Amino acid sequence: MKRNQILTIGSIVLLFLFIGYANGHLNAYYIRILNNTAIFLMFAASYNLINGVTGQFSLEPNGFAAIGAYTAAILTLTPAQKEAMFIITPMVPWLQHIHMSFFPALIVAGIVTAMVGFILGFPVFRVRGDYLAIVTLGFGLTIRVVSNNTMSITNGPLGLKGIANYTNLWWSWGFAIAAMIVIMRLINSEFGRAMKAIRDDEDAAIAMGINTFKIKMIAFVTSAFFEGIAGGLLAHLITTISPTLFTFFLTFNLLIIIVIGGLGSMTGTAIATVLVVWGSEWLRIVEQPMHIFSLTIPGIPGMRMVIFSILLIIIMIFAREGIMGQKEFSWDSLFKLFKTKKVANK
Amino acid sequence: MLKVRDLHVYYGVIHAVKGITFDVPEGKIVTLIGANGAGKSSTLKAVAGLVKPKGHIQFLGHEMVGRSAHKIARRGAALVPEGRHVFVNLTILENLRMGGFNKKRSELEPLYEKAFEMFPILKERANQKAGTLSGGEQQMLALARALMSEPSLLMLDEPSLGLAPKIVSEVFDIVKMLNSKGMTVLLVEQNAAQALKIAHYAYVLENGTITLEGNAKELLNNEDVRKSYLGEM
Amino acid sequence: MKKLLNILAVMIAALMFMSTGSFAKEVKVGVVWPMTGPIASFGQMAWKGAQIAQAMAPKTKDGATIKLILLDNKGDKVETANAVSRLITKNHVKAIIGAIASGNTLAAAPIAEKNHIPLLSSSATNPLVTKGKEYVSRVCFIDPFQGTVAAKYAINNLHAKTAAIVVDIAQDYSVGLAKFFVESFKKMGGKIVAKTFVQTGDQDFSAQISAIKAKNPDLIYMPTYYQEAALFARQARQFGLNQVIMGGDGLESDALLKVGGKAVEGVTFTTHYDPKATASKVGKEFLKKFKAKYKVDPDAMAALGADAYLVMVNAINRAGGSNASSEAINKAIRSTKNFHGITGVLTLVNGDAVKSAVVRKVKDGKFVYVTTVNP
Amino acid sequence: MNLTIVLQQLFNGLALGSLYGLIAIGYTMVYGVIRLINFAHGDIMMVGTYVAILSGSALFLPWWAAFIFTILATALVGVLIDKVAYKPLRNASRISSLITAIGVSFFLENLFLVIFGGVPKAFPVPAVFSGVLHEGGVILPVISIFVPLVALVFLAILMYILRNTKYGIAMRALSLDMETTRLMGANVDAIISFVFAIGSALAAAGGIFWALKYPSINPLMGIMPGLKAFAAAVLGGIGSVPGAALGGFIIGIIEVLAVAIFPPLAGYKDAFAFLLLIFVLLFKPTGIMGEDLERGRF
Amino acid sequence: MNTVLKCNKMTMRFGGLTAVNEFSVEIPEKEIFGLIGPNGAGKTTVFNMITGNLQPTSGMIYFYDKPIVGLKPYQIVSLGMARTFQNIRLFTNLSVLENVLTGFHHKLKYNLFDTILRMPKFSKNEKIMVDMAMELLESVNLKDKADFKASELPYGDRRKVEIARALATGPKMLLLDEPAAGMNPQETLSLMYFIEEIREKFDLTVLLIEHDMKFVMSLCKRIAVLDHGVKIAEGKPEEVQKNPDVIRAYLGDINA
Repeated sequence: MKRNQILTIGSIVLLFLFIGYANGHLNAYYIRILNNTAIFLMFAASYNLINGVTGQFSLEPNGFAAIGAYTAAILTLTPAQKEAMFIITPMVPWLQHIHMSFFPALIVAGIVTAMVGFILGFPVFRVRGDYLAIVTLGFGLTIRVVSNNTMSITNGPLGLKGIANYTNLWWSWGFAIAAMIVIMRLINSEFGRAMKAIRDDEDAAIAMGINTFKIKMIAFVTSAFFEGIAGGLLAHLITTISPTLFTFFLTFNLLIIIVIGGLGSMTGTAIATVLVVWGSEWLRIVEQPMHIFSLTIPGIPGMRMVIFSILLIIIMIFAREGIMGQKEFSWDSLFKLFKTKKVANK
Repeated sequence: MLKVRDLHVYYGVIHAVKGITFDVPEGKIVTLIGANGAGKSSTLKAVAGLVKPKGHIQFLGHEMVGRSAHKIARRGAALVPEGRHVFVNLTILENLRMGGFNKKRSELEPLYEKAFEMFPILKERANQKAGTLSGGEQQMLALARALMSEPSLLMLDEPSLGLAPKIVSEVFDIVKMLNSKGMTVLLVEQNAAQALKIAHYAYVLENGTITLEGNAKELLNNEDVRKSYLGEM
Repeated sequence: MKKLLNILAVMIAALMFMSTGSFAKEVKVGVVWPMTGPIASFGQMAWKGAQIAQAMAPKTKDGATIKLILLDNKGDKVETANAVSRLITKNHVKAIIGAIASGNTLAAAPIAEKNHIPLLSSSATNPLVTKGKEYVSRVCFIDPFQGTVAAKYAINNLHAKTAAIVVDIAQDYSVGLAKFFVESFKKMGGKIVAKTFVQTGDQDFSAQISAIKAKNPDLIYMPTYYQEAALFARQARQFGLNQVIMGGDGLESDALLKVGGKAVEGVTFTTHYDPKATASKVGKEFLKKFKAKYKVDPDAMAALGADAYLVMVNAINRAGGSNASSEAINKAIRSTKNFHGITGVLTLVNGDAVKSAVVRKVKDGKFVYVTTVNP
Repeated sequence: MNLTIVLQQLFNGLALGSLYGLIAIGYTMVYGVIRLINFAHGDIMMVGTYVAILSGSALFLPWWAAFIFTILATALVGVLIDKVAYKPLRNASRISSLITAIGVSFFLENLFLVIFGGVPKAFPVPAVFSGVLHEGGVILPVISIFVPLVALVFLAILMYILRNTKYGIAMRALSLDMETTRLMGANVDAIISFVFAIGSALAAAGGIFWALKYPSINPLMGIMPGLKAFAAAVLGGIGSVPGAALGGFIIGIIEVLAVAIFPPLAGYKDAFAFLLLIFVLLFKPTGIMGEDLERGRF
Repeated sequence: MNTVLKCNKMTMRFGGLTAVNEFSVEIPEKEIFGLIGPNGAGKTTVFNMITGNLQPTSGMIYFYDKPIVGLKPYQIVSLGMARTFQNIRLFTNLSVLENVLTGFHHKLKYNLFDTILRMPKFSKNEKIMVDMAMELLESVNLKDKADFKASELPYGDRRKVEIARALATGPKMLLLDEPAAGMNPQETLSLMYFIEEIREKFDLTVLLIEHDMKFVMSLCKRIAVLDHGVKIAEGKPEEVQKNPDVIRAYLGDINA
């Protein structure tokens, strides 16, 4: 027990040492990708909590991300900025004058998103399975429609601009690690066992005295909370947001991540986030002209998405479990691996 | 007609049928009896191709293991499934049409007539949904539906299930009548008394193995059969 | 088939992970435009224009090849930011052209500012794009100007006293332009009698058309993109709504004519460019080459894409050629004066292009030149 | 708001709704037999419109022949998609198939974006379909009269197939009980292929009429109609063919009427279908004409 | 002796079909009561009504004199009623230990904040729960398989885990749906001893559905026989065995 804790704490310390190094030495592009990785890790881990761990297949994270991003951005923008930006319809006065610093704004963003998740949970968890997927998809779409139309709050399609670039590696990784710890602790408790029990067999879970509605709600609201914060981090990384940022594409990307990592495995999600975020950058080479010996092949813009779609289908058909299945990485299994190797060497 | 050799059926970790061997000669009624969960239905499902068994099943001289259900059905082995499984949202006529799925349109008319002759109740309600029929009527429909393909082997899985005694004897009368016209029948029943009365030969299944076999009339009075059902120790 | 083969070849090549090595002297310029996603059509058009322009002026004055590195941003802000960042730090580009939409350009702006790399947008018309920025510029005019031009034309030339507005609620471009038009139109004594909303991708406008018809305005001002406008016009004409439809540069596309057919006859819009009205030598050459390669007339997106490239090359040359620093190039861009581009003569003031607008309309199934309005 | 305008809007809504209905039928049928939300269905409609354009321009077919060719070719595409992407997952969890369907949807959209580009293409409208009739102040574009009629004809043909042909009856049987359908000697895989063929053919027909009514096509055009048609299918009771048609009509009419009566709501139009859906599901989880999930279908 | 479970004229109709008709029964404390009947007689429907998975069309159910009709299944569990399923429904991706731990869910002593902050309360109660679960597993001889995935166990062990999981909820009454289904004679015999043993150890009242007659006859003190949704007999095994109605229901009418 002790050894594993030390190892875990040690690796987190190592990670932050690396971030400290990265901040000073890596170029802006890599820092940006590292920031993206942390934010997508937060999104994907939260999404996996409801989809993979609790087994409730839903399609709403773009909606939650939007709520979080807008809330946080509205809170950190100064009244003067808002006045200059809302050129079509002035902002509602009580939002116009509100102003906060970054950290409380993120927390409020998380809480607001969690509250929306809580209210949404009542109608949503009255249905199961395919209906759940379609209703949550509808929610994601509705949020975007609403943010286009509520000019006096979101500035409509013009979006919010000039958001301060607060998000840096410390913030993004700090929150990502915190989210991972909270989610992992949740999973490794009676609440997490109940979530997995619902995934495996909902009727049997009920027969065990589990209030399945309450447990689904805990998973959903937790997921909404962290997705809201991640949305806020995203807004302060790219500094401008508008409804087009939160389309179903975002959900699709997250879906690919959790499927590749393994539905239900947080460590799998972490590995897959790195693979997908970095991989989609690497795959840009298929969209640029290439020279092989004397042969020039024109790049095909858009090929990346085609490749990702094919990848998703292939994974579902041939490797449904993803990288980790439902298993989690543990130090014990790592040591076991070494031990068996040693034995084999003898 | 049907030769089953060393048949095994597995459902995941459950070994439901543990190497049974039996024969169904042409023109006879053979019955597999036994308590619930003895492996009777699994055996029938294996013969019909609904589950993948291990072992050998020879039907009319051809190996059936590994073939898909619709191909076995086309060969002439019709199964009336347990619980009847009529298509409740289809009309009676449509149910019969499904039964004669591989028949040409021109062949259907005389087959309908034959079915209605044998089961007049179905003719009256030909255009009603099968779901509106009573249990007994549904059993008749399931039988009529199976006969639409003019099978050479008729397999019945628990035809008496959930039916009132009077209806049960009606069903068995029809099976006997069919047999007298030359139909080969493989009957699986929990209701041993009725089954043994019309069958020529019987096998008793217990826990996936055949524990007893013999002439049906002899088994009818055998004390061991009673025991295997009511558990006298 | 050929495309399929290309796709295959690219996939194989991707697997082999071959590098893109070439040792001739070159100046790298990044391009960030949407090649996929909802606004891919604009990016694809602009890229066509830029490629023709590159064929026209492939080298700097000191003989270095201009190498364009195109990254797709899917019309998405995160992708735009990633792409710009990648171009700067991995590809070491000297300058960047992009993006198409104002929102995406704004996402790229802080990165360009921070790294002191000039960012030149072809078609981001929102006034906020360059506001307070040192390294962000554009080759197009801005929406307040376009809105004013449209209102002036509506009142003076079309003699409209009342107007109905159709706004695309999902486009900042549309919402912004509508606002500036309404302001000017009212100031000049006009009256707005109806305001209706549509959304990008909408295809049925029967409800909006009825609402407008009930108010019987003199003019319909529809600052949306061409796809919505073309379908709107078709349905409007079917339902007997025959007033003049006016719009902005978003209407200019071959697809407006093809989709709209007879219904878009008379549709009038303000824009950056008219191929027939270009007297300049570059403009004519561009037109010829573009038509030869793509068999269609270039539209404003293509022309602006080309202008962005040409202004960039011109700036690089003025800054000293292939060895110029990014800062120098930026200074040169922002001091562009009386540059004869494809879309006219342009001068940059605080990063915004000051140049004339063109009014065009559809006549006999073609865009025809109506007039030029100077700033 | 006078009577003429109401009639006009009802008519407009009917035309739009019948298009949704045509597409919704495909969703409902596929769901009925293999319990899969075929996310790619809207994209199959898009594929249909491109096939139609190509068969007109590349194969030089007259428009009616191009339509027939399109419907057949798109049916084949649907069958192919099932064979390649869905069939290997027939025994996997429903979620796996659903994720795959989302993958297929994105694949089709992006493949067509790569091949044809994002610029919308004009869809040639034969002269027959471009006229306009006037009737007591109500304006009736010919195509808008055609669409509901065609939808009804297709619905009638489909109902005939489902009631009176061997394969149609087998489809209904299959949706109730796959195992027993096998026992009847019916090749279940062939029937499922047939369902995909019919569903995709209807999507192609829906696509063609969509494009005739709104003659501008692009690779992403199937997304919104697809989502709304799916909402229509669930609203009408997924698994029920007449329900899908009814759901389509309802969503079409509400979309048009609501915007006509309350113009400021126009921006929220795309959310109507889903809000309505959520509302109905809360009170009748099986949709309007849907029956118990494990019983009636079609 | 106290009555644990009392069903009063419990009826269940599905559409036109009456699955269970006016079923009444009283089960006293610590009894093992068997519910038998041919296939489709309505036994599982009776179970589902008692556990709250189905709401009876009419009739009342009392558990220790408290009416439980209308309560949610998880509420009935917390009153002290636990069940197993006909086809063993374990949480297949959880370990054996975790399966048993879920049984403690409704008595959970720590909340979300204790969980996230890993308060002493959390660790203490987790440890208590694990110890209790291990104790339960020891009593079913599965302690050494605690870390196995449920899906990796042989069939007989799975049934034991399912029963241990039900025991973890701290029941006063245990409902077993065909516990011996799919078992061979040796497994069945050992299961019989096992049920008798846990009844003693945990002071349980047991209601079970079973097909295996030997099993029922030798284990149950009293038996009710259901046929076509109607109770046709009730009494001691040897009485029921000789009841002509029962013989007819099972074997058919020999004299007909």
